[in-house]
Amino acid sequence: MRRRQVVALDGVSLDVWPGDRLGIVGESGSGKSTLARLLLALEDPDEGEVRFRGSPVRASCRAGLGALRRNVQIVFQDPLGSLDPRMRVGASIAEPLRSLGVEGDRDQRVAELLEAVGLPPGAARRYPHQLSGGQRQRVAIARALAPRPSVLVADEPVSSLDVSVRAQVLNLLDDLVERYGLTLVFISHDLGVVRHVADRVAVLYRGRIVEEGPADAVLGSPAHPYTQALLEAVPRVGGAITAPPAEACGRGRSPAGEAAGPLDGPGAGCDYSWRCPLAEARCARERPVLRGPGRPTDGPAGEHKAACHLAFGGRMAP
Amino acid sequence: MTLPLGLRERARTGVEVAPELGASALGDMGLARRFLSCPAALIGGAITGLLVLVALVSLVWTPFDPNAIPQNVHLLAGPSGSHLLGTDALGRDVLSRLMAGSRVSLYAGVVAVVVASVVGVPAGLAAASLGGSASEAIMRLGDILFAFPALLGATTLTAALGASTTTAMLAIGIASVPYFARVARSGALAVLSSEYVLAARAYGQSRPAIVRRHVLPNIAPLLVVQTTLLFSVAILAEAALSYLGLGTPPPSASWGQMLESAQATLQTDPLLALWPALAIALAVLGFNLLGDGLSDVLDPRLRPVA
Amino acid sequence: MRARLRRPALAALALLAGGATANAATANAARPTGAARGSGRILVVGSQVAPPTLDPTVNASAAIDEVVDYNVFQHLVQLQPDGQVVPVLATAWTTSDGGRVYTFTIRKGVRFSNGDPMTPADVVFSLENVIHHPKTFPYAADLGATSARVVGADKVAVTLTAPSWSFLFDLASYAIGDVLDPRTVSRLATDPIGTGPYTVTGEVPNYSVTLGLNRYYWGTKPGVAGAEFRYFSSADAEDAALESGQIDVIDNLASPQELSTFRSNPSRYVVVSGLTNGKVQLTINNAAGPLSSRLVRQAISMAIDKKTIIDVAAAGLSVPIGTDTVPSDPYYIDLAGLYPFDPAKARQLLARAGYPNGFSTTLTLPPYYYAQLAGPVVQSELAAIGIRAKIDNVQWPLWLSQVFEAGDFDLTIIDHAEARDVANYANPSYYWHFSGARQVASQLAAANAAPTRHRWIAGVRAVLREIARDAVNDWLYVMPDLSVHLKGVVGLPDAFYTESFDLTHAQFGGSIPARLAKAGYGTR
Amino acid sequence: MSLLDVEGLCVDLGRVPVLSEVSFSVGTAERVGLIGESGSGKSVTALAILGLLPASMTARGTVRLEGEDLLAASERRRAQLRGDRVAMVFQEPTSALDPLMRVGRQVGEVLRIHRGASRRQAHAEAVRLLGRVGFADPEAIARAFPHQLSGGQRQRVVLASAVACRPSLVVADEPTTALDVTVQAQVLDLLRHLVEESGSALLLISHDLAVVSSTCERLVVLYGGRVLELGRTAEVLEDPRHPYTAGLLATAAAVSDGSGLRGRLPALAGSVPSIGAFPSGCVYRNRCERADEACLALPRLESGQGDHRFACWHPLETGRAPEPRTGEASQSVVQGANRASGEKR
Amino acid sequence: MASFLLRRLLTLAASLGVTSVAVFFLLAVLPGSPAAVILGTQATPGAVQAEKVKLGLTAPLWDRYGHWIAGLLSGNPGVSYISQRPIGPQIGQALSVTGPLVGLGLTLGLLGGGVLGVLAALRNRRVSGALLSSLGQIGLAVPNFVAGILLVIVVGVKLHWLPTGGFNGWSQGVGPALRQLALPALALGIAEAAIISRFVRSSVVEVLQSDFLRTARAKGLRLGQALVRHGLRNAALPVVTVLGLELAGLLVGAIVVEQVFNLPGLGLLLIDAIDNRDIILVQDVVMLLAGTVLVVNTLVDVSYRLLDPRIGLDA
Repeated sequence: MRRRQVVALDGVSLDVWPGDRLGIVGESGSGKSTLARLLLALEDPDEGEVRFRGSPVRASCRAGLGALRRNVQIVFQDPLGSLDPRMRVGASIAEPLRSLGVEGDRDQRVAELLEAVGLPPGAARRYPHQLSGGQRQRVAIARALAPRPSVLVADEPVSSLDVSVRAQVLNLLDDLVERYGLTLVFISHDLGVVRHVADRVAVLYRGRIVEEGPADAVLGSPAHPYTQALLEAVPRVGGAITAPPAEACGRGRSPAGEAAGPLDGPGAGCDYSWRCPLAEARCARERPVLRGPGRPTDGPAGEHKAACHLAFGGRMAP
Repeated sequence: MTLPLGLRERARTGVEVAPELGASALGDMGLARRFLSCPAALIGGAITGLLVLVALVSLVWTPFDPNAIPQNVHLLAGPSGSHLLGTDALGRDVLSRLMAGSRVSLYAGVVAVVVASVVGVPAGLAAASLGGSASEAIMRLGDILFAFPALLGATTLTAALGASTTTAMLAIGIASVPYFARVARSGALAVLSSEYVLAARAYGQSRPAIVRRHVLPNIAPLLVVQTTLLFSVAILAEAALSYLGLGTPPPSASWGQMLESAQATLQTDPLLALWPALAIALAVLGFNLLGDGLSDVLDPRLRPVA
Repeated sequence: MRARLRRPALAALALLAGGATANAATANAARPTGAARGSGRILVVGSQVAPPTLDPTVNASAAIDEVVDYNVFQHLVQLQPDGQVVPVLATAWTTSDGGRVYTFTIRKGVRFSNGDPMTPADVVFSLENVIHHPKTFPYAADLGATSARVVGADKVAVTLTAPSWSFLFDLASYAIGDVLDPRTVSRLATDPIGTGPYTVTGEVPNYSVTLGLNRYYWGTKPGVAGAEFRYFSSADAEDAALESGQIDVIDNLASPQELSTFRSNPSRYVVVSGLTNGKVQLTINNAAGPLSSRLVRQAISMAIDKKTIIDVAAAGLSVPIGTDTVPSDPYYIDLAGLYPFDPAKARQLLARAGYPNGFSTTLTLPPYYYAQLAGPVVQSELAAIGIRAKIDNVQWPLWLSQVFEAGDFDLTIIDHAEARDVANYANPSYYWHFSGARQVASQLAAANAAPTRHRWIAGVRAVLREIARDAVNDWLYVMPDLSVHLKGVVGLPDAFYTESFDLTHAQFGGSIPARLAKAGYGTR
Repeated sequence: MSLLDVEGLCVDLGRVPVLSEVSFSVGTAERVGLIGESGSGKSVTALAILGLLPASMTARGTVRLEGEDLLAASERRRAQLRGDRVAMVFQEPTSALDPLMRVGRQVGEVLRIHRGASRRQAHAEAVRLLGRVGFADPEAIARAFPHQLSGGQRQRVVLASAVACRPSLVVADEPTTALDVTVQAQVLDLLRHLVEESGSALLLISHDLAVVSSTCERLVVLYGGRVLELGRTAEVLEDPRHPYTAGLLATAAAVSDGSGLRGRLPALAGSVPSIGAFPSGCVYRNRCERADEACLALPRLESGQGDHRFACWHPLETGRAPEPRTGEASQSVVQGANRASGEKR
Repeated sequence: MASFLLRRLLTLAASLGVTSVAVFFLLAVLPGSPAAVILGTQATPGAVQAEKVKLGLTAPLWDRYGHWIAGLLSGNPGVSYISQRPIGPQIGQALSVTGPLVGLGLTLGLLGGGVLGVLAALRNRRVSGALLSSLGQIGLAVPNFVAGILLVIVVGVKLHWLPTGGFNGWSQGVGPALRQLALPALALGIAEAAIISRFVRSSVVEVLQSDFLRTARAKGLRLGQALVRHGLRNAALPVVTVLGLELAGLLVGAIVVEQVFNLPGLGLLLIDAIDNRDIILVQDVVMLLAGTVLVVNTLVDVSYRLLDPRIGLDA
């Protein structure tokens, strides 16, 4: 039997510092949700490790997980799917307190949390399907905040919400991060949204980080052609469409401009090379490393880095 | 021995889902209101409710002693003022026996459900949460059990334990284990793959706690539906097995027994067979309708994968 | 209890099928295409239990004898429906050595259905076959012979272990008397070869056995072109088949309650309700707790109203008996009045036995209709005197192994179908555990050795009285045999004292010769 | 006479109104965008135009395509028009294709139905169309099953079959919502080229103001089953009169704007009610900060400049910028080629 | 593909193995022995023992199991304890009745259930649809033997169209044989149609709500055309998956229907064998029934993958 090995993430190294607001951007299949699960130790990596406050954590090893579970919480994309439909909102929010053994008056804590996410106290008695999408997402956020985590991972938290509600939830997240001094990892396919909550941005393409750095640098002057294509493809109100150049697309290969998932990436070279309008011969041969301007190898943390032979001083257009 | 009727279907298709459009308009109706607005559930509920009522009443009162054979034997009397449905070949009051028979039918359902769910649900949950080869092994064992003619199981059990309603329903319960296991597994898989379980894992809930607090409450509607349907299966099976001498022994009044003994006088007294046949068909219809209705009434969002 | 192993409650599966047949008499008169026509019609007999094999020497199933005995295999002597033992393959016999040796003159010119001539050596082979396989040849013990040998050109002498007044009856009644063709015994299971008027021409297991005419038959050819036994898993299907003309005869209705349909149409059906040798009895385990008390057993006998039982289980078509004998027995004695129905007296007896409040016991029922019908009545009547009987229904093999072999039971209801089987009371390990068995054994041995038939009868009657007084079992009634056939079928037997459904004289239409009528063929 | 005239279209689900008095028109070869959030009735509008409403819904009013009233037409007639004169592109390319049928046959099917093409002709034309929507190896794609294609490829297949008969109107219901942003851009691009090439008009339905405004010449804003505002794209963007439009515009602009960085986003208050739960009178009044007693009455569509119309008792003044409810960031609402920046704060 | 088939075959073999062990040992503990049945009430303890030795019932269980399995694998199902006849021809004869009966029942069930189910789906949420559904409900509530008896009354007795029971073999010609099987097959088919119609209904309802059907209609197909061209194929897929389950139900149903119509098929053979404790015959028939269900389930599994291009055979 021919089993294809699915590599969702490949050689990703990422540091999140206390107080960070890290945005992770990627299209479907780029591995961003896998990354979220790894960060929460819901899955174990095949290689490498996730360290929390310096100690490695593994999903399969309950012992070392305590601190992570208490400190790192997640908000998912679909607020309806992430709330137990048979549990009242109050009970859902209290669940983490119960399972993590948090002491104190749970009812009071639930009330506090509801207030914090801008829901009336009466919401505790309702079922998820009795709430609107935005309200549900507020409940999911309240539940994530219940054990007073220090890190909040938000995996596409607003992409299933109505446009007119989206901004409210983003603002709420922004407020809460501020108010509780949270470290935020914000995962989204939408550059526009990421921009509003993140200080630092990492761009994922086919399971690899292709560009990383301060948000203004990465989004203001993208160094990787993929990032650039992403930015250009975002439709603007009243703007024209800027489609990335279409490629020849045949069966089995991905169509132009679409990440076909991590299934059948090319072997040695840059994963983006076959779509890249600037690709050179060596792009297909040699995989570029993530590097900053100037230095040939890894730069200091927080520096703008890109995995492209042509970035920073290459022949890439600004 | 028409064994697994509705169960077969449910095991594969799971709960029917209301069409997407309009779901929000019907929105937040309470359970009771949804029940009342569902004709199948309403009719099924009424029939089964009547059945339970008759069974309860028969505990304290029946027109005559259903089992006593009167001294001055009045055999095969037609319906009359004192015997509303007549008497049987031994002179016993048919109405009283019909009433007492409802107890046997309900008891049959209870035994079958208890056996099937006590074994099937944990097996299905285990298959869903263990995954991999353990799951495969459990489900293949279910296939084997399923392929095994229930008739043979009933024969063996009866030979080993003696003919009784309990023995017969033990066999039916065992034969129904794969259905409960399948439903429990597919429901549990749907729940386990949900984001709220992922979230629960993220806040450190243990596997048993997830099964207890999330999986079980969420698959409960499926199991309730399954249970209702198994009741109808059990009633049919009890009747069939009683014919075969593998079910309820005489003189206990059971509908199957009554049919069995009525067949000898079918030509002269067809009514004697008609009553239990009608009772069986009605009860089966009632439980089937209730099951169908409940599957619409109870949470329509959760559907098993598979 | 060997006889009439009717398909048990299984038959009932065909619920309501009877309703289907209510009007079938007028419908569907078409005959099955399978029946051959040509020279004449085939007689189709409906029955309930198919023979597991056609070899009567290896299996005790009555269904085998129903088909092959008298029809395919013949005996030296056979039993007529009137109860007479008549010579068939023998022409005459003599006794010697104080009744220990029987010498038969073998009929000449008889051929087996494959053309082989029947010789005295074949007769000896057949009898020796029984003698040498006493454990696996059914009823071998009843032969009671030690050897058979050819004595002269046409004579065979059989030496008995002890003088017996029932040797000829046994030889006539059971398959132990079948004369086989030694060259064909290996194929008996599917291709039984005998000297009878018919020979097996086809079989669909569990469905039908077809008999064709034996070209070499020595006697008068039957008045039918052949016969087919068709087996029905459901009584209703069987009734429907008769009503729609697919079969001509039903050999023994599954339940007397079916009778009403046929009785209501006497212009079309002939109902034959004859008695059999069967004694339907409440067998009591004489070794089980309270039941070991004679007073208790007598109380039980008085608690049970035989008339009710006969009404319920035999549609009133039987007579009560009070001991182990039926009216056709030479030694018949009517003891039905010994324990009249008297619940009050029964309760007193029970109290005298030390059970004023009764006791609990189990009534194990085999899956046969009479037991299923009589069981609840017995239960109810016992309850009236304080004996709480729990009914336990068992399958037939289980009844055999649990009740019959292991003797693990309290009460059971069963038809003891074998004729003249009072010897069972001489067997101390027989399943009812009769404590006086040894005494009865010596009494019976003495009776059998009696020099005259009269003394023999008197001796057996003494035993019958003895076991009745002891209330070893509660004998309920004589098993009736209820057959139905279409009006045009004649020459069928009137009574059924063997398992054979004797079709030797069957014919369509015409009249029955007076000789046969006198012997009990087709007078009803 | 316009190509498509929707007049007083009402759709009810049982007794619950889903669409109320919806009127707009689409001119020949014109691209019109229909903006709406969940519950606005935008998909129902599309289905009503095509005559594909589920049996549980009933439609009133008129929908004229090239002068022919579709609502009054027989089902047979509507079937004749569907795929031929009016084609539809659905949101989910994954489920919109028959999973058991090869792609080529599905594309060619519409020609077999309306043009009586033979199997062979249909196949040849399907391959040609697949080439036209950008497949390099259309023969291979034609032989593929839908599951073998990526989401973007499937949507191209759907587009190919939509334009096969050169319909006069293509209705596209959220055609790119399920796609990645880079693919979305390409598909929108392709869609525009295709309708231009075949001279079709386009009714583009989306929740995304950016998508619609970058593609369409005119906009219709739908909320709670009613048209709140409609007009030329430039006019609506430049001069939104309905508070809802203005708020939506502010939010969308802030999110999609390439230059802004972290900061509070202008947000609309409240949440979108579910179908049947919208308030009486002005459907937006429970979220609108300008609402007062006047809004208890249903506002009519008022004419603004040109064919710019809006339904509001308290419209924003013309030329005024939409008011952000919150937000420290100073951002241009509209930018790019089309224009004039409405400055907020 | 090959590896999937191999894996499926291995699973099947393992299932059959486990089933054979279960069948054998379950029957081994079944009280009552064929020896006792053969000897009936003439038995003495010594005679029963002698009969058991003769039948080979005294050998160790595992030896008997091995012997039985070895026989089965070499195509020899053994010799009946009771009739002392080879079992192969008996089963073959019974199969020549039960096989066509089940086949016809399934065909009727599929046809009737298909039509009824599609109609009920098209009339979903309307009175006529509810009526069609309740027709199915009644089909479910009336056991198939009762249905069979009703058929006997109406078609056989009142209308005289078809024979009421019995089966005289295929040698009488295909026409008469089919006539004899018609009512039993119908009795089986009615209950089956009721069950299948419910599957079909829910499957078609789902398809009717599917996007691709809407797309097909948007292309200009009317509902009926779209259903024929796209809907039914898709709706049939989930129905295929239940065929294995249904076959098991039909085989059990056939046992009952054979009783009602007095057909010499596997059901009669099995029940008689159980009654007689003809254990080896029971083993063979049960293995045949269970094996058929397992094999058909495997075939359904494989064919489902062949029918649905979305599911690779690699998975």
